[in-house]
Parts: sequence; C-alpha cells; structure tokens
Amino acid sequence: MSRKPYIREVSKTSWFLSQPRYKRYMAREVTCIFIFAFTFLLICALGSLAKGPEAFQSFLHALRSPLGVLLNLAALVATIYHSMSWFDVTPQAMPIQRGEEFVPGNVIVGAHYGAWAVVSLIILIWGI
Amino acid sequence: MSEERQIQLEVLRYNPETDSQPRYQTYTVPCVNEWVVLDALNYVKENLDPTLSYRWSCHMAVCGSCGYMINGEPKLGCKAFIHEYGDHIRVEPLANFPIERDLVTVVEDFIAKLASVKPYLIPKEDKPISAGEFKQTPAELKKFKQYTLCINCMLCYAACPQYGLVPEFLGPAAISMAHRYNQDSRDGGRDQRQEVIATDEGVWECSFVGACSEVCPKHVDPAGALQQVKVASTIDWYKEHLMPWVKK
Amino acid sequence: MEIIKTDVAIVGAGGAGLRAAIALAEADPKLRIALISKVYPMRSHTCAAEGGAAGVIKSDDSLDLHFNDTVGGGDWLCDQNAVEYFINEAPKELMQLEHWGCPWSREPDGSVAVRPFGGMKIKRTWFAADKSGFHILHTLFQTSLKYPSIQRFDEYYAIDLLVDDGRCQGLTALEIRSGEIKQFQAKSVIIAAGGAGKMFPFTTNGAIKTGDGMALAYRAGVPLKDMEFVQYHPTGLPNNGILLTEGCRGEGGILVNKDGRRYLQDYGMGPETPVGQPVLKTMELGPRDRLSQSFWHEQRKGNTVSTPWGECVLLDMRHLGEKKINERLPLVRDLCVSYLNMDPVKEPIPIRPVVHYCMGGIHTDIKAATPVPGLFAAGECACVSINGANRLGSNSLTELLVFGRRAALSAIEHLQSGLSASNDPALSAQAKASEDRIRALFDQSAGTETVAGLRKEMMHTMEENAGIYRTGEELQRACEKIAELRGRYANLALTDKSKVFNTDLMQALELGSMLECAEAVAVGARDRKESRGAHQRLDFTARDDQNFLKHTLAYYHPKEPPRIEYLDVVITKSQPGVRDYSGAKK
Amino acid sequence: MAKSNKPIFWGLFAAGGTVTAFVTPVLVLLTLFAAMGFSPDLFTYEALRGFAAHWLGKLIILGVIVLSLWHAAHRLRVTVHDFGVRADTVVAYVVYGIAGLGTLMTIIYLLRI
Ligand SMILES: Cc1cc2nc3c(=O)[nH]c(=O)nc-3n(C[C@H](O)[C@H](O)[C@H](O)COP(=O)(O)OP(=O)(O)OC[C@H]3O[C@@H](n4cnc5c(N)ncnc54)[C@H](O)[C@@H]3O)c2cc1C
Ligand code: SF4
Ligand code: F3S
Ligand code: FES
Repeated sequence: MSRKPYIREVSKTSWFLSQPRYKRYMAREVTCIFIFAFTFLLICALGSLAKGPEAFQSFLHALRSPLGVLLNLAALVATIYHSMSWFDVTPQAMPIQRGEEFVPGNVIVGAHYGAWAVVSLIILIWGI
Repeated sequence: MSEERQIQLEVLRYNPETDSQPRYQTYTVPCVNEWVVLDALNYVKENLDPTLSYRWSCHMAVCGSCGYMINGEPKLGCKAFIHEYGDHIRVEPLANFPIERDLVTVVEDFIAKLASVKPYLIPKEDKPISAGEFKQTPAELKKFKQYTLCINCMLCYAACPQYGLVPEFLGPAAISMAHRYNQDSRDGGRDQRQEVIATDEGVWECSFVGACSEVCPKHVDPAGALQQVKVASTIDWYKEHLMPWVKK
Repeated sequence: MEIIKTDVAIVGAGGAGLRAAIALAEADPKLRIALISKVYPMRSHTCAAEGGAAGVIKSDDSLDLHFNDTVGGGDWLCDQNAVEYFINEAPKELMQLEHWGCPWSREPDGSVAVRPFGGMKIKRTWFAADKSGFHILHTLFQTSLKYPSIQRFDEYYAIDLLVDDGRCQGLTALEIRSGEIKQFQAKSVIIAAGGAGKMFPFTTNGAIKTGDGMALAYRAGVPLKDMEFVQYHPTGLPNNGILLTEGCRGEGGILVNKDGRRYLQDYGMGPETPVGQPVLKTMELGPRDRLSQSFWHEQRKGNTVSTPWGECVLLDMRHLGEKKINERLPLVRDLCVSYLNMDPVKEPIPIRPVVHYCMGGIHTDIKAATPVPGLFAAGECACVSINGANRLGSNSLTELLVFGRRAALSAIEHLQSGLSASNDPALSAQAKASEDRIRALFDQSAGTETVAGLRKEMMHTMEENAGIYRTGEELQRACEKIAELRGRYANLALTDKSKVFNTDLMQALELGSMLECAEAVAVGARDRKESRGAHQRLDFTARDDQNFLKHTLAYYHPKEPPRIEYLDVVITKSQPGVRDYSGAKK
Repeated sequence: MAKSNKPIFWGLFAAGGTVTAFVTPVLVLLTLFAAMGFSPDLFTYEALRGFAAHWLGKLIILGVIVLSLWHAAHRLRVTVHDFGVRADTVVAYVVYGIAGLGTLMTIIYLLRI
C-alpha cells in the first residue's frame, strides 16, 4: 500500500493561540470565571444579610479595598464582554421569520442592546 | 485591471512515498491581479511543476473541491483573490483532515458523517408522483433555504477547533444538513435525525465557537443551525421530562 | 489485480449517473450497483448548472408545444421519437425530484414556479433560484444515500471498457488515492461521464469535463454521434468563461452593443420588445446558437466593446432592480461582483459567447442503449438525439433525469435477458492490457511531450478552427493538427511517477480522451458541408436537408482519423421548417 | 449514539447566559461603587433586607443567582475542556457540585430572611 496519510496533531492545551478568532472565543469563555466569582460574592452578601446588620456592614467594609476595586473593574469588563458576545449571536440561535422574510439580524441585536440599556438604567437608578 | 505582479507561492508538499513529513516549497508566479489563488496553482502545475497535486473543478465556487488553508485561513482557492493578499501567499491542505498528498486531504470521515444524518427527505405523508407536488409557500421555502446552499467544501470543519480536538464530532455541515431537512415543511423525519444529531458527539460537542460560520463561503451559517438544534433539543428534553403529559 | 463483481457499473456520478443509480436501487434492492466517479458525486459538473430544467406542468402549456420548441430549436436534427419520450417523462421526473426534497422556487400559492427560457414558447423551466443544477445534484446525491445497495467508488478513474463475446462486461478503473487499478466485472455498464467542453480554452465547463466517457465508448467500438455540434452560450464572463445563466435574459436582461443598440433585432430576432418585458422566443429569448452567431457578426462590424479580456457586448440587467436580482439571480450577482468586480444592479456586464455544451456524444437508441449489448449511456456524454443541432437551455438537466432512469431500466432488461456466463480469463487479459497501457505511460522515460504543452495546442487549434463560424479550410487544418497531436501523444512523458493521487497521470489520460473527442468534432464538422444549428459554415451557409438531414457517426481508429458514416434522422410528426424567432410573425 | 443528557445543563446555561447578560454588568457596577466607597442607596441593610423579605424579591434573587451559577458552571466545564483537561466527568461533578452548593446556600439564606 503506497498510501500513508499524514495526520497533523493539534495541541490540546495551546490550540487557541493559533488564531485571533479562537482567542476571542476563549476570552468569551473565561468570562464565566468572573461571573462565577461575582455570583458567589452575591451569595456572601445574601448570607451577611441573613445574619444581621453588623455582618452586612462588615461585608461592605471588606469590599472596600484597592483589590476589591480592581477585581470589580475586571469583572465589569468581563461581564460586559459576555453580554455583548451573547446578544450579538441571538439572531443566529433564535432567528425570527415574519411572513416570508427573516427579521434582519441587526434589528434583533439592536433590540437586545436597547432592552439591556433600559434594564441597566432602571436597576442603576433604583439602586443609587 | 490586468497588471502583472510576481508573488511567492509557498505550498505545503507531502508525498507519502518519499516524505516522512510535509515540507514547504516556494514557487515564483507571475500573476494577473484578478486571478484567484487557484489560477496561481494552475500556473505552477502547467508551467513549473506537474507533480503538484490538488483538487479543483468548477472554478466558480460551487463544486466545493478546492478548499485549502490560505495564509492560515480556510478558503476556496477559486474565490481567494490574489489582490487581497500581499506578495507572499502560503497554501496548505485544509486543517483537521489527514493529508493524502500535497494539498489533497482524506475526506472520508466527512462524507460518512454527512451520510449518517439521513440527509434526505423523509416525507410526512406518502403521495404518489401523479398527485402533484407537495405545496410549499415561499415563506416555508425560505425557512430552510439557506441550509440547502452548503457545497460540502468542509471549510467549516477546518475552522472548527472542536472538530480538530474531538474527531468524533459530527461537525457543522452535517448537522446543518440535518437541520435543513428538519425545517422543510415537507419532511417528517426529525425524530429519526435527532437520534443521530442530538447526541454527545452530535450537536453537544459544539461550544459555539462560531468559526464555522465565519469561514463558510456560502453563508450557510452552520453555527446558527447548531444552536437552533440545541434550543429545540433542549425544549424536547424539558417537555419530555417535566411535562410528560404534553405530546411531542 | 483486485476484481470487484457487481451487477451494474455506472461510470459518472453527476445528475445522470446518480439518477440511474437510484432507479436501479429502487427497481430491485438486491441489485449490486457500483457507482464509479473520478470526483466525489457532489463535485460533478451538474452542480454548475444555473438556470433550470424544462418540463410541462402549467395548464397553459402542452406536450406538443414543448415538442415543437425542442425540435425546431434543434434545427430538425433531433430524433423525434426520442424527443416525444423525453417530453412525456420530463414532468414526472421533475415532480419526482420535488418529492425527494429539491428546493424548487415557488409561486405564492405553494405550487412550483416556472421561468421563461431561450427558445421556449411558454414558461416551463423549473428552477431553484439560479442554482438549479446544484440543487438537483445535491438532492440526487443525498437521496442516493438512502440506498445501501448503491456502493460508491469515489475518486476512481475509469480507464477502459471490457468487451468480450460482443458484450460489455465491465471496465478497469484507477483508484486515484492508491494508484491501484481495479477490474470491475459487471453485467451492464452505464456511462454517464458528462461532456467534453475542456477541448476548448474558453468554456463554462469545469476541469473534469474532458470527454472521458465518450472516449471510453468510442474506443470500445461505439460510434460518437453528431460531435461537430458544440454549443456556445452567448453570455459568459469575458475573463474566465464563468456562465451567466440564460435566466438573466429570461428575467428581462437585455443585450446591447457598444452604441447601446439591442442588436439582436438586426439578426432576425426583432422587432425590439419593451425593455424589462421579455417576450418568449424572440430578441434576448432567441436560441443560443443564434445569439452567439449575432455576437460574431457584431464583432465583425466593429460594434463590440473592447475590454482588457477581448471584445464584448453588454448584458444590461439594471432595470430589473436590486430586489428581483437578489431573489431570482443571487448567484449571478455574486459571480459578477466577485470575479469581475462589477455589480449588475449598477452597471451593464460585459459578456461574450463561451463553449458550453456538447450536443453530440455516445450513439444510443431511444432506450439509452448503445450498439454494444450491455453498454448504455445517458447525460451529456450520450447522444440519444433530443438536442439535435442545438440544445435548448434547460432541456439538458431534464435529459439527465429522463435518460438516466431510462438507462437504468434498460440495464435491468439486459440483466434479465439470460446472459451467458462471463469468460473470466478473457476479461482479465483485457484488464491486464489496460493496466499495461498505464504502466507504459509511467515507464516512458524518453518522452519529450508534456501534458500541458499538447493540451494548449489542442485548445488553440479548436478555438481557432472549430469555433462559432467554420470553414472547410480551417477545419481541414484542425483535422491535421489534431491527428498530429494524437501522434505526438504517444511520445508523452509523465513528470510525476508517484502512485498516490497522481494528477499528472490523470491529466494525461484526460488529454487522451479529449484528443479523441476533438478529432471526432473536427472531422465531423469538416465533412458536414452545410450550416445547421450550432454548426455554421461560412462556405456552406444554408441548411441542406437533401444531403445532411442526417446524424454523423464517427468510428474510432487507433491510429487513423475516424471513419464517418451517416444515419437518418427519425422524423415522426414535424417536417423540417424555418426556425422563426421573430416576435412579429406570431 | 445514545441521546444526551446535556439539554438539562444547557437549558440552564442558556437561560442563565441571558439573565447575566442583562443584569450582571450593572450589578457589578453597583458593587464597584460600593467598593470605591460611595455606597449606593440600595446597599443599605434595610433596603436590601426589605427587598429580600418580599416573596417576589426572593424569587428574583433566587432566579438571578441560581441561573448565573449554572450558566457559569456549565461554561466552566467546557472551558476546562478547552484548556486541555480531558477528565470531563470529574470536572462536571466538581463544577456542578459547586453550583449545587451555591444554590443550596442561596435557598437557605433566603429562607432565613
Ligand atoms: C455552467 C453550466 C450551466 C448549465 N446550466 C444549465 C441549465 O440551466 N439547464 C440545463 O438544462 N442544463 C444546463 N447545463 C448543462 C448541464 O448542466 C450538463 O449538461 C449536465 O449537468 C451534465 O450532467 P451529466 O450527469 O451528464 O455529467 P456531469 O454532471 O458532468 O457528471 C459527470 C460525471 O462523470 C464522472 N466522470 C467523468 N469521467 C470519468 C472517468 N474517466 N471515470 C470516472 N468517472 C468519470 C465525473 O466524476 C462526474 O461524476 C449547464 C452546464 C454548465 C457547464
Ligand atoms: S456549511 Fe459552509 S463551510 Fe461548511 S461545508 Fe457547507 S458550504 Fe462549506
Ligand atoms: S466552529 Fe465548531 S464549535 Fe460549533 S459553532 Fe461552529 S461547530
Ligand atoms: S473549483 Fe469548485 S469550488 Fe473551487
């Protein structure tokens, strides 16, 4: 047999470095670490809320550190990236057909961004 | 429009009878600007090196034979315009497939996967030819039309890292083809196809990298198709397990 | 040598081959079917067909009208019994495809839509946007996956037919990936290997259309019929020959010369029709041969536009508007923008005639049977004679289906006819000879000719001397030159001596096929001293029904030019008349 | 090929992804304010406790936290795989375990308020 197909191995640990679009993908994926961490922060807040006012105060106090600021900033960037990457693909995952035509993707994406802004504003105003 | 330009065409060569691994070979090719990379390869084949092996046929981006990695990106050779590149162009066989020889890859795996998803109409109702056509409105046609445009060029497989990492993955084009028939108003075979595609090696191996859709030359949007299959399969599952009284 | 035993071997997995395979599998699930193709089925050139497939379905149409259009369009060189069978079967076959899932374009009420096409009096061309052939091919390929009895041999190159005891009993084929030669032992063989447009340099045909199937049958003693009729399509992109479908004109696109005049009215296809309201069978919807010939005259008169790629006329579609172009002609727009950097929505597109289709091919009867028992042929490689001297656009795709299936039925009839046992040693000896022929190509180290060199000369010869308009003198030159090239072919040297995926070897074999076909074209054309359909002679400008209402049959000779014989055309109900494409006389 | 049980987790992942996309950035922003020292009104014990005491408030808090957890957990499972760790079953137990724990804690805390 003269055939001898050559198989190019793909590195299981560094494959994503080979292309910008893979890096973007991995950046999107690691946002989950921040979301995970932040959600546990919320749970801690909830715990302190359950324990009483002192516990809650000390929780708030613990937040107040340069590290806290830094981590929250990082989380902010990550979660915004998550939101954008999530909304940008909604027309692919859930296309909407009206009559014959599909609703253009940018309309669906735009609607999501709009709703996002509204929800964020409401929470922000209510929160401050 | 027709000025000439010299380019360095660097091609990955591999001859299984003499090489233990692939190597690059560079050719100097005088190109006309409106040429595509395939024209440059043909120039090499005709004038410089008849031993260069690669597949092509239609030269109009419809037969799906001429997928190569061009400067690291999966592309159709007949739709990659020289004027979009600098003076150095590197051509390699499609990633994620074994190399048979030079730019020719072994594609049996893809063909088998395509066949496995039952990519043919399984009619809802039997109807003799003499009874005429199955009616289908333009809107119903439009619902799946995009997924019929796949030319089986496999660029999406070369772009999908999950296929590269897990060769058992059914992959974007095959699943999109199943989705195409599932979405066809004439078809009633979805349950049969779900057995194949709603599996771990099927749609669940996809992590929505989205690269498949970015490189698809026919705008099939396989990534979209796969996510739609996931949504539908998930709804199936919740219906079946949480609301067993609802008939599917 | 490995021997693969099968009941029916099909060479070619384009539209015709796949249709035949499905018909066989449906007729009898126990049949062993070997589907052999030099490319994966969906790469076959049927995928390039854009416009559509003709079949009578609407109530304003009738079988008779389709018959008349086809026979007139073919300049009465069609066998009318074959045309009649074809017309009758056409709607059933197209409907069958609908039932297999083909995404035909639709009317608002959900019924199949039809579009106008050149030379057709009524709208009867079924279409799937402007990717009709593509969808037909993929529907067939995907449907074929349903049948386990269809065993595919993808990327196998058929080399020689095995004929023993007067019957075709198989073939040899090269497994391209391994370089091994295999012997297929089959009780029937169907050839569906497509056309031979690559004999010419400027063509809409893909790289694989090299006339292999025609050459296979030809060398096995089957005559090639009417090879001199080579169709030029009037609207090809000037830089690379990519086709802009006739649908462009069907939808209302117009042809103008450098002065903006719709010149077709000057060539018997007028009077002018209103822009954007195409009238069937007139002006832009005249037949292809007439349109291509008009171009030639315009060029002679200096009325064409000079472009970097040669003389052109303009195809203007701007008045159709962006929406209609996107909906009906999306591929056309994409092709123009990609390959010419011009947008038909915004500007007229330069085009010129381009070699497109072989009306001629393997001589078969109305049942798709060749004179060699056990050997059948269908599709573009065959000539049952429904296309005559000029094929009407959109008849070919339908022909693939109708005669693909017919060939399958005939193959089954042949199987049932009580064949005597095959003489295995005799077949093996032939297979061995075939293998030796290939080996000799490898061993020939002293050869001085190259594939690319000979091919270039052949293409040049054909373009110069056997184009839209021909003369006896030029054709004689072509005959001599091709004969010379055939001689030099014996002196060919392969550069690539590797076994695995040796495309140098494949191209050498394809060149051999093309040279054989080209000689049949040139000799047939030289001897046909009349003008008819796509065969136009400047030295014999009139149609000559007295002497040439006949099919040309070219018989192979290993060293000499082919022997030419003639066969009467079958005429049942339509006597030769005048081809009238002027809207005025209706 | 057997049908997969991935839809269970993927359903939560998808719902969670949507919820976090809409609300998490602004929550992080508020927390950031808190971390920087100017406490938003909402971040007083009374306001929050009042919100969490109402059944609707409880439901919202539960929804946001639980869905975010399962979203992140499922994506983390995939990400670990993408980084080349091939012990998918173990990883799944760990990440879903953490998410389960978080869910449990949330429920307990909410019941205590
Ligand atoms: C650009 C274009 C547009 C067209 N548009 C239309 C249209 O709108 N309407 C219409 O009716 N017609 C149209 N035609 C014509 C029509 O498409 C063709 O005539 C038809 O598709 C031919 O089909 P086929 O099955 O005979 O061959 P093909 O589809 O060409 O298939 C040939 C098969 O034979 C195989 N083969 C060849 N040689 C060998 C060998 N040596 N060994 C093994 N296998 C071999 C190939 O691999 C392939 O599978 C068009 C043609 C072109 C080129
Ligand atoms: S989905 Fe697109 S990229 Fe993938 S095979 Fe089909 S046409 Fe090619
Ligand atoms: S790139 Fe791969 S992971 Fe999914 S979205 Fe496309 S198949
Ligand atoms: S040659 Fe057919 S797709 Fe490129």
